[in-house]
Amino acid sequence: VRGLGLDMIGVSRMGSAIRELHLTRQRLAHLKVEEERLRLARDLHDLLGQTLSVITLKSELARNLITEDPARCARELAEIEQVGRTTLREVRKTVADYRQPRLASELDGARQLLEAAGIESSIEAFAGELPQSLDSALAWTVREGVTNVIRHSRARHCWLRFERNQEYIGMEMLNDRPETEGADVQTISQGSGLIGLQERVGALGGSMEVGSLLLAGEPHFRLRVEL
Amino acid sequence: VRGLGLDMIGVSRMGSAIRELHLTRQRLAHLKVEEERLRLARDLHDLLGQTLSVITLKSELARNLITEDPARCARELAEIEQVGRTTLREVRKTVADYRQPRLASELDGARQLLEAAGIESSIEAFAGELPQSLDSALAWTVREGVTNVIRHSRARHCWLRFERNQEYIGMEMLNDRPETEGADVQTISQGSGLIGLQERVGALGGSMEVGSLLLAGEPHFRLRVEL
Amino acid sequence: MIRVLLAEDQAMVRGALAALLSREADIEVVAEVARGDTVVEAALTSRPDVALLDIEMPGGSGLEASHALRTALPTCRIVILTTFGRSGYLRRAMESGAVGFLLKDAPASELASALRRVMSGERVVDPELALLALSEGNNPLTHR
Ligand SMILES: Nc1ncnc2c1ncn2[C@@H]1O[C@H](COP(=O)(O)OP(=O)(O)OP(=O)(O)O)[C@@H](O)[C@H]1O
Ligand SMILES: Nc1ncnc2c1ncn2[C@@H]1O[C@H](COP(=O)(O)OP(=O)(O)OP(=O)(O)O)[C@@H](O)[C@H]1O
Ligand SMILES: [Mg+2]
Ligand SMILES: [Mg+2]
Ligand SMILES: [Mg+2]
Repeated sequence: VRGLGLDMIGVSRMGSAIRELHLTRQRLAHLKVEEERLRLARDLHDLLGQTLSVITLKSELARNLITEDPARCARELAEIEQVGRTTLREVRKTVADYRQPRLASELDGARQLLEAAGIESSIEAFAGELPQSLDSALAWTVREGVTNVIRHSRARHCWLRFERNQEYIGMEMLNDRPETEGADVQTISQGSGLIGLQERVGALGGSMEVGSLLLAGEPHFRLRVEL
Repeated sequence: VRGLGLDMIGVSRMGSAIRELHLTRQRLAHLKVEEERLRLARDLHDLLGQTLSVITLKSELARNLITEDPARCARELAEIEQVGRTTLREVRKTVADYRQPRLASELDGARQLLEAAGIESSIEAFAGELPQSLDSALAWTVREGVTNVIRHSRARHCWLRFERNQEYIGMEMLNDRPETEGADVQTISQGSGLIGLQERVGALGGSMEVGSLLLAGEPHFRLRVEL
Repeated sequence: MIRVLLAEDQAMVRGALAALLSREADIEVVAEVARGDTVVEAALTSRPDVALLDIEMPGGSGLEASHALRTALPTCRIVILTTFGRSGYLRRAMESGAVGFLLKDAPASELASALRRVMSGERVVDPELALLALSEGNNPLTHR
């Protein structure tokens, strides 16, 4: 009987406490949804709002300058164009960054992308498991590396291979026909891609090496990461 | 000492139940947030993409027309300006729309919430599209109704069903074991929940009926809305 | 002269693209359509060298149009133009026979040079766009 009493009191207390809690949690959940909605709405609203207001103002201005000051009209128009393109590019980048990259799927992606671009590829599969942090650092490397190959070379072929031993995992990407020649990471880096990668790799205690080299007398571009 | 023991057992049980609950609620909140984010992100993303590509292309074109065909250049610029303005308005509207609750996601939420509260539920899905105003009025009804069930009853079961014909859409929520008995909306209303709902529903030309009733000899609580 | 067919449902985009491309000395826009299901017919009449196809259009997507066009007019090269690549688009575009996958908002000079490269037998893919349009189910704007 004593046990029963105990239970009943416990249960009944629990009952009301839990129900109260439910309510609190429910409100919180709703709040969170509202908050997120608002935050995101605000961000996008701000981005779009700013961009579109700039564009609207500038186009009105440019319209008044057509005959009066054609040179300035052209400058305003060039700026509108740039604002539009940059914003689009930022949105694309945000969406791409939001994806959690996985080495295996990035390797698949790389194969497809290079094929679509008409570049022959020899891409090794990576056998074995990696800690999440290494896996995604390598995945980022593949993503950035392949984008660069397509963007900055007229490559006919792209190679990707791994090297694994007790001390480190190495990954090397190589392509022929780079548009930049005889350069190393210090002199070529104008973009943020390789710098960002360098930071990522460095943060994990790894190293990165990048630049042009001659292979069989032909210029090639190589990106190498050790982790 | 006895009291202490009692409490401690109660508290420790409550502890794990509460942790469980937190988890459930967290997941739920997370899911809902994700979904909302996704929907909003997709809509704004598409809107942005369309608008900014029009603007980018047109500004490039207009730049080429300044001296060659100033009249057409002016037309292009007027259109850029207008697209900018219209999109800004649309963005505001889209953002405002997302501040409204949605029936489908409230029904999901209700199911999960009742389950987490240990209340069995039979909740019909609503098939078909509704005008935005009706959709959100019903969503508010679900939200308030479920909060009330958890707060003012020791319900074992909660039913929710729809009725649709040429004249109206009816939604009925029913629960057993109300803590208030034999009351109707006039006498029970101390809170602002049902009054607010009444106003919302009334504003759309609908009606609401709420109160206790006996079913198979057992007291139940029913909330019914017709729109 | 590179003869171009342009399929795009947004009239303002179509108009601007046509005007920009027509300014290039070696490019002529020979047909403009606003729906996916009118692409083949227009192509058979106008005999373009390249079809620039938007993906999302009423009356069938640019990807479907690409499939149909490949059978109806195999000599016509197909380039897909889009703003944001949804998951799976790149793969489907390539399967449908497209040799280009490009941004709608690219500068006209870039678009023109892509057309020239396509005409000389190359494939042209915008890498940033392609990244978004690659594998199925790995895009934040898609449900998993
Ligand atoms: N595979 C490659 N072949 C030839 N040159 C390359 C290659 N990868 C990089 N480069 C050169 O290195 C530079 C820096 O690359 P990085 O990725 O940092 O910037 P980006 O690609 O120009 O811009 P971002 O990555 O920020 O969009 C490039 O601009 C290019 O000149
Ligand atoms: N499902 C229900 N079961 C039993 N009683 C209910 C139920 N729903 C409402 N009631 C009774 O009706 C009263 C009024 O409900 P109402 O939602 O208007 O206010 P509230 O829930 O007390 O406070 P508020 O909603 O403003 O936070 C409640 O206090 C309760 O007595
Ligand atoms: Mg780069
Ligand atoms: Mg209430
Ligand atoms: Mg379209």
